[in-house]
Amino acid sequence: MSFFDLQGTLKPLTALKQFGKKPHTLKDIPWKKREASDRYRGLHFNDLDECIGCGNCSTICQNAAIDMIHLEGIEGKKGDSGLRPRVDNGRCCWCALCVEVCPTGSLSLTKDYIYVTEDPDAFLWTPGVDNPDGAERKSFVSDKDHSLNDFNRIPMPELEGKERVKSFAEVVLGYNEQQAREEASRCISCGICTEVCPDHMHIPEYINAIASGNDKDAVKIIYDNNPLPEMCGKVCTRRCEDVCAIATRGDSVAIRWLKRYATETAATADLTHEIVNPEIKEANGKTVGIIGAGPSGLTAAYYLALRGYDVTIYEASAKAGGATMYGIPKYRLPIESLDKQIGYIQSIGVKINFNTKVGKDISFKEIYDKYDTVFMGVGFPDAWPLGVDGDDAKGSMQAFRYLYMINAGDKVDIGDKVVVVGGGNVAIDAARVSRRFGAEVTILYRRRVADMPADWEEIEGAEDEGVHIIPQGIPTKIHKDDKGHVTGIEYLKAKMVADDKGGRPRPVAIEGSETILEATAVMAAIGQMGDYSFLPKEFEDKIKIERGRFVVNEKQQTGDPKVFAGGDAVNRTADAISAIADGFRACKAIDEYLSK
Amino acid sequence: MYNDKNSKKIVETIQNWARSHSIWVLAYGTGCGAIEISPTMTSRYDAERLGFRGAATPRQADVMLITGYLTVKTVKRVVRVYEQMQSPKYVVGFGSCTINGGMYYDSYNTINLLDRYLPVDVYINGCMPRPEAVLAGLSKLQQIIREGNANGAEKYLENLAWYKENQRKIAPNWIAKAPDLNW
Amino acid sequence: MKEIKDKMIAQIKAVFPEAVNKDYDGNRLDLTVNKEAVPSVLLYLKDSMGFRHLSHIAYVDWIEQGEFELVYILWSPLDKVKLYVHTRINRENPVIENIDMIWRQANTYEREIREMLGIEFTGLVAPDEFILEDWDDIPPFRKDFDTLEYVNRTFWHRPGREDAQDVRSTISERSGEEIPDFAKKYSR
Amino acid sequence: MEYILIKVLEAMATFVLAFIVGMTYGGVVRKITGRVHNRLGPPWYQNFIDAFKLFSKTRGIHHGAMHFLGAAFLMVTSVVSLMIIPILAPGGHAWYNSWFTNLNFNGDLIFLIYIMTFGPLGMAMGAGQTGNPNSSIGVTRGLSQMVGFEIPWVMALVALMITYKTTSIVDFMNIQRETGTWLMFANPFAFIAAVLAMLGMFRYSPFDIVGAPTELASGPVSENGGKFLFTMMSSGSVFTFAKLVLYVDLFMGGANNLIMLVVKTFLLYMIPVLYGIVSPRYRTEQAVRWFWGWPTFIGLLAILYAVMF
Amino acid sequence: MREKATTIYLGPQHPGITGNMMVRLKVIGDTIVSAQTEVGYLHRAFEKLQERRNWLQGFTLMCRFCVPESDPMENVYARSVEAIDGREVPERGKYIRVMVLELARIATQLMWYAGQNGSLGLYTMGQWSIGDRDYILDLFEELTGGRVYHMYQWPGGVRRDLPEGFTDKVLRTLDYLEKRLKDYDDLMFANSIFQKRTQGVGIVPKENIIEHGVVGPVLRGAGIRSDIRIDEPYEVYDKLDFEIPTQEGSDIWARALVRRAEVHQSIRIIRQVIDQMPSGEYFNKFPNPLKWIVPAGDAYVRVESGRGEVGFYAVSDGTIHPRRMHLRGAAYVHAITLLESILPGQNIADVSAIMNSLGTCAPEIER
Repeated sequence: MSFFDLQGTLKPLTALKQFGKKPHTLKDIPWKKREASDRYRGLHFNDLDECIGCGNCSTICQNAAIDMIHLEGIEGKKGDSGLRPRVDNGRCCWCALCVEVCPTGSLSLTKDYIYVTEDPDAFLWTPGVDNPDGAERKSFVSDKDHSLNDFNRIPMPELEGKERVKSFAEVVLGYNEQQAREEASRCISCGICTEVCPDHMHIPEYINAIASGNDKDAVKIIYDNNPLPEMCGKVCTRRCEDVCAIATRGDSVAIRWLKRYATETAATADLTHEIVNPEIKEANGKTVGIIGAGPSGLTAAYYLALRGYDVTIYEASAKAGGATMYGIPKYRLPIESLDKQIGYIQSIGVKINFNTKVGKDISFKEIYDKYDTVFMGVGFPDAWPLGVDGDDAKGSMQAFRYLYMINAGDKVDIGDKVVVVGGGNVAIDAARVSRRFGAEVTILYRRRVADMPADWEEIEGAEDEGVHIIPQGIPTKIHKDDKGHVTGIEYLKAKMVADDKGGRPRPVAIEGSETILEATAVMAAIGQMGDYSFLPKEFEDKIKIERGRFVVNEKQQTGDPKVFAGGDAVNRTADAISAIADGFRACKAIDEYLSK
Repeated sequence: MYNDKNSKKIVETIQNWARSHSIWVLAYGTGCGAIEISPTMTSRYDAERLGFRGAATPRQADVMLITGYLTVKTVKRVVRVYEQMQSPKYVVGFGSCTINGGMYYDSYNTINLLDRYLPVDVYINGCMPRPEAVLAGLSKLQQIIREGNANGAEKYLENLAWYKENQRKIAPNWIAKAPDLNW
Repeated sequence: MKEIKDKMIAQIKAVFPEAVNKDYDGNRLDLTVNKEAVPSVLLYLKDSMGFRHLSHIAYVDWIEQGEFELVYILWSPLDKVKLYVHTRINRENPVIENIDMIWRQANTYEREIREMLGIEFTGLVAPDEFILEDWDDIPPFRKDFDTLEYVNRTFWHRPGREDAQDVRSTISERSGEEIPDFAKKYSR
Repeated sequence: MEYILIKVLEAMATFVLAFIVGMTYGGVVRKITGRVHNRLGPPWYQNFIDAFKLFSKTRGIHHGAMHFLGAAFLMVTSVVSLMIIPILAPGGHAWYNSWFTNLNFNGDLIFLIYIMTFGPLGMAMGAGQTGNPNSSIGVTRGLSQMVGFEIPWVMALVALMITYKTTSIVDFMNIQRETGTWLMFANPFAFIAAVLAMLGMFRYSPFDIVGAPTELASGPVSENGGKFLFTMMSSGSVFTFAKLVLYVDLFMGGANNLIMLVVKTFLLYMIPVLYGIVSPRYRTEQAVRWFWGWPTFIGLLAILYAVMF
Repeated sequence: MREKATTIYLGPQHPGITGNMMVRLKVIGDTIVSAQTEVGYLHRAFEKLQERRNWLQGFTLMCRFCVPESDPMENVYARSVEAIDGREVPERGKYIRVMVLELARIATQLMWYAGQNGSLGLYTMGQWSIGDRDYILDLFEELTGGRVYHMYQWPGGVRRDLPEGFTDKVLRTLDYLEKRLKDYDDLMFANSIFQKRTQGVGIVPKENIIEHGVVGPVLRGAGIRSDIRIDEPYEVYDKLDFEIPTQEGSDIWARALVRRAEVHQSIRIIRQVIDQMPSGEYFNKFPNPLKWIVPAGDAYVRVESGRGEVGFYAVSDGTIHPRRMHLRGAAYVHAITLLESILPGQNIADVSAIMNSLGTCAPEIER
C-alpha cells in the first residue's frame, strides 16, 4: 500500500479532458419530439377504410389488448364485419404481431410513442380515430412480403391441359392430406366468408377442424347445413372466396377445395353415415312432398327427414341431382361422387320417385292434396335461344340442352368447329365438353374477358385446353348452308362504353366491323328459364310467378302457405349453394309451419 | 402575514415551482422499465438538467417510479416504501403493466391496476416507455405539480381505508401484521 | 460423435441396465431412468463419465398421465455431449431424492420445483419459500392451476372494455347462421 | 452597544454569505461533474431549488428526540466553526479591517479541531436513534475515516503551530501578510498533508464511503428527509465553505476581498472534486490505511521540517 | 467474546442491488458472516403464461426474461422451436442473428461497465458507458423497431431484413466505441483504486466451480476456456474467427478483464459478420401462427449471453400451445447458491461489486 502508483493515479485524470468537449446530451428533449426510426413500433394506426374488421389482430394479441368494436359511421357489409380494432394501451406491448398478421395491411404502427396522461381510463386507443393523421407517420408496416399471412394458395394438382381433353376424367385431383392441412392453416378463422355464403356454412370451424387434423369433425360440421357438400366442394361458385380476408392481398383460402378434401375422406355413403352419425328424430307422422330432386329439393328432403318428416321426392329424370347432375360436365363432377351423396341422403329415409314428371306422370293437384306441405325445387329446365337470324339452323343449339344430353349419355353431332356464345359457366362447360369431342372451340362474348361471369379458374382451364375466346363480339346472324346446317356466325366487334349511371361498361357495336366465324355448331349459353306448365291455372294465380320466378317470402313460402319453393326457380343467383340454402331455409320454415 | 390568503397563495406557488424543479427519484427498480431509467438519468438524456436526481432512500425521495409490473411480493414493499416517503410525494406509472396489467394481465403473481393500491399522478404509455417518453411523462408531472394538482398523498390519506382494503386483498397476512402508516 | 455416444451408452447400460435410451441426432444423448436411480446415475455420470456440468433441471407436468417429469440436463465439457436424463414421478405422491450434494446449485432448482410443482425432495435443506410469498393455492405450475381464473378472483381488470364484440358472432348474428355446439370448439 | 450590533449584523452576513457561496459551489460542482460525465448537468442554482423544496416538505417523520441531534449538531458545528474562522484578512480600511473576523480568539485553531468532530458525533447519535442499520454502519465508517484523516490534518496544523508558535488563525494570516509568503510555500509538506486530509474531509470519492449509496443507501442521512435534510444540506454547504476558508486562511494567505476569497476557495475546492470525479471509492479500512500512509508520512515530514527549520 | 451479528437487508429497495431482489446479510462489523438471497420480487410466471399462448405469441414474452440482455433469450426460443419443428434458418438470417447477439453482448457489457463502477463509486464511468450504449440501442431501434425489447429473432429467422445502409452505421458506431473504450481503460482499468477494490475480492474458489455450475465470464475469469460459442457452436459461430479470453485469478478484477476483452472480441466478430454477410432470404416463413402446430418433442438449446450460459428447454405435445417452457439463466445459479457461498468473509462494501461481477440479473432468476 505504501507503494505509490503514479500511473494509476494520474491516468484516470485524463478523463477530465471530457470537460472541454461538447456534451452529447439531447437537450431538446422533452420540448421537442425526437424522430423515431423508420421501423419504430409506436402507437397503432388503422386505415379504417381498408380494414375489413376480420379481428385477426384481436386473436393474435397475446395480451388480450385488442377489442373489436362498433364505430359510428362504419356499417357492416358483405366482406366487412363492420367492427374495428381498439387497442387497450394498458395491455399492449407493441410487439406488432397484430400488424404482422393483418391480412389487409390496414393496421400499422407509427413513429409516435409519447402518450402521457393522468387518467388511467384514457388508454383505450382506437387506431385511425384517435390519430387520423397517423398515415403520414407509419413506421412498422406489414407489406405483402413481410406479412405472416400466407398469401399463396397451395396449388391444386390438376391434369395437364393436353391430357384433359382426351377424356372426361376429373380435371382437379384434390388435395392430399398434407396439402389440405397446409392450406387449411392459411385460414385466419375470421368468418367473414360465412355471411356471403347463401347457406351460411360454418366455414372457419370446418377449416379449423381440418387444420387441426380432425377431418371427421370437419365432415360433421359441413353436414350441419349442407347435405351435398362434395358437390359444393367440386363445383360451388364459392362467393365466400371472393370476400376472404386473405384475398384482400393474395389468394383466398381454397375453401371449396378444403370442403372437397374433407368430404372425400368420407369415401362412401355408408362411411358418410358413420362419420356424420346423424341424429334422426322419431317420425312425427307428417308428410312433405317435394318436386324436383335438385340441390334445393334434396336439401329440404334431407333435413326434413332428419326432423322426423316423411319425405317423398318426385323427379322427372332418371337420376337425382337436377342441374348438378345434368348441367355440369363429368370432368368437374363425376357421377359417382353425386351418387354417393344422394345415396347417403336416401340412406336416412328420403324416398325419391324417379322418372316421374309432375304435370305428366302425376298431377300437381294430387301431390298438393296428398302431402301436408309441398316444396318445389323445379329449377330452370329451358334455355334462352340466341334470338338472331338463322337461329333455327341445324347445329344451332342451347348449350344447356347440349350438356344435358351429353350427361344423359346421348350423342350430339357438333362437327369440328364449335362456337359458343356467352361468358358464363355453362358456356365454358359446353366449350370444354366440345373440346373433349375433338372440336375446335371458340367462345364469343359481348364484353371483355375480365367481365365474364364464369369462374376465372374455368376460363383458364378452357384456355389451357385450347379453347379460343373472342371477347367483345356481338353475334348478329347465323349463316347456314342449303341443307340448313350451320356454316358460320357473323358478329360485330364492340367497344366498351362507360355507363353513365355508374354500372359496368356496356358493349356498343362498332358499325361495319362485321366478321364471320366458320362453325359447324353454334351453342347459345346466354341464360336459362323456367317451365311452369305443370302448374294448373288455379295454383299459378295463387303461387304467383314474376319475371319467370316464383315469388316467395323470406321463409321460401309462396303465395300459397302450404307451398314452398326454392332453387333456381326462385333465386336470382341461380347456383347450387343458393339452392341448398333455399332448401335449408324452406326446411326450417316447413318445420315451423307444420309444428304449429 | 403568512395566514393572509393571498400571500399564502404566493408562497404556495413558489413552493410548487421549486417542487416541480427539484424532483428526487427513488432508486427502486420495481420492474423492467427500470432499464430505461439509467439512460434517462445518464449522459444521453440527462434528466438532472431538469431537476431530477436519484434519491437513495424513501425519506429523501419525492417521486416513486413504478417501472412496470408489480408482483404481489413487490407491492407490499412498494406500499411500505410509499408510506415512508414524505409528502408531497408522487407516483408515476410506467407502461402498460401499471395501467391494465399489460403483458402479464393473466399472471397470478402480478397486479393489474396500480391505482387500486396507490394514488398515481401520471401514467406513461409504452412497453417500456423509452427515455423520451419518460422525460415527457416527468415534465407532465412537473406541470401538474406547478398547477398544484399533484395531491396523491392527500388522496391516499383520504381514501386510506379503501386502499388498505385493496392491499389486504392481495396480501392478507402481510398488511394485517404491519401497522398503518407508522413506519 | 456417433461412436462417442455409442460408447457412452454401452458404458451406462453396463452399470445401469434398466436405463432406456432414445436416439437423437447431433450431440444429444437421451436417457430415461427410474426416479430411485436418479442420484446414483447422476453421481456416476458426473464422477466417472465426465458429465461435470449440470446445465438444467427442467420439470414438466404430464397431468394426463398422472406424472411429473424431471429432466436433468448434463454437459460433458470434454466430449461435448449433452445428456438428458428423464425421470417420471407419480403425481399422487411426488417424492424424489434430492441431489444438491452432487451439485450444490441443484438446491436452487429443487427449491423452485418444490414450490412450483409441489414435489418433495427428501433431505433438501432450504428456506420454505423461494419465489412466492404466502401462497395459499395449489402449486402454480401444475397444469390444473388456472392462472387467469386466479387473476379474475384476486385482481381487477380495468372496466370500460365491455363493448367489445366478437367478430364471428357479430357476423353470424347478422346473417342468421346458427353454429352448432359441437362446432364451437373450432371457432377462434 | 453599537459595536455589538455591528458584530451581530456581521455574523448574520457571514452566515448568509457562507450559505450562498456554499450552495452555489455545490451547484457548480454538479455542473462540472455533469460536463465531465459528457452531459449538460443541472443549472448552477439547482441546489437552492433542492434546498427550498426540502424546506417545503409538509410532512416530516422523526424518530424521537435524539434524532434531532443529528441535524442540530451539524448546524451548530457549521455555524460555530464559521463564526470562528475569519473570513477576510484584516487590512485595508479601518472598518474593513474587522469585517468578518467574527469570534476568533487565541487558540481558536485548537477549538476548531475539536468542534469539527462535533458534527459527526451528533450524526452518530441521531443515526443510532433511527434504527436503520445503514445509518449506524455509515456513522461508524464516518468516524473511522475521520480518525484516518485527522492524523495528517492535525500533524499539518501542529507543524504550523510549531513553526509560528501560535494557535490563532488571525495570527497566521497576519504572519503571511507580513512575510508576504503563503504558508503553503513556507511549509509545503504541511500543505500537502493538509490537502490530502482535505480529500477525506470533503467526502468526495474515493473517500465517500460514509454515505456510499450502493452499499448503505445514503448512510447516516438515510432516515432524514424534508426539513431535516434541508438543515443538513445547508449546514453542510456552510461547513464546506468554512473549511475552505480555513484552508485559504491558513495556507493561502487569506483573502482581502470577496472575489479573491471566492477564487481561492474555488480553486482549492476543485482538488477533491476533480479527483473525486475520476476515482472509485476506497473501503473504510483502505481509506484509513491510505491516510495513515503517505499523508501521515508527509505530515511527519512537515513536523520535521517545522522542527528543523 | 462473540460479537452479535446485525442483520442488513440489501434490497429490495436499495441502490446497491442489481434489479429488484434482496440479499439478507448477517454482518459483524463490516464483515459478512452469512448471506441469504431472497428473490421473487419479479416473478411473472412467464413459463406459465407461455403455456396459455401459442408458439408465436410466446416469443414476445421471451425478451422480457432478462431485461438488460434480451436477445440471447429470443435466440434460444427461436432455436428451441426450430429444433423441435425441424425448421431451417437461411444463412443470412443466421448472420443477422449473430450480429444482433454480439451487439447485445456489447450493450450488456457496457451496462456492466456502468454497474460495476457504480457499485464502486466511479459514477463517471456509468454516465459514459450508458450514454454510449444508447448508440447501440439506436442501432437496435433502426434494425428491429424497438430499443430494449427487440422481438426480432423468431423461429425460422429474423423478422426484418437489414435496413439500407445499416452496416455502415454499425461500423461507424463500432469505430466510435473503440475510441471510447480507450478512454474507459484509462479511467477504469488503469485506475489504481479500481484495482485495489477489485483484486482479490469476490474470489470464486476453483474447486467450487463445478458444484455451483459456474458459467460465462465468471468461469473464464477462473482460467477455464469454456464458451458455448465454441463448445456447441450455434448459428454461424463456427465460421467466425474470434478468441475466448480467459484470466487467472477468479476475482472481480479477472472477470472485469474478461469482459473488457469480450467487448473487443465482439467488435471483431461483428466486423467479420458484416464482411461475410451473404445475400438472400433472411426468414423461412412458418405457417399461420394461429394454427401452427409444432410436432411433439423436446429440445434444450443453449446460448452464450454476456453473463454466461442461457439454456432453454421447450416441450411440445403436438398442439398449437407449448406444453412447457423453462429457462435457465446464468444468474439463476450465480446469484443464489454461488453468491451465498462466496459472500461470507467479504466486506459489506463489496457485496454490490461482487453481485455485479457475477452478472446478477434478477428478472432472469425468477422469470
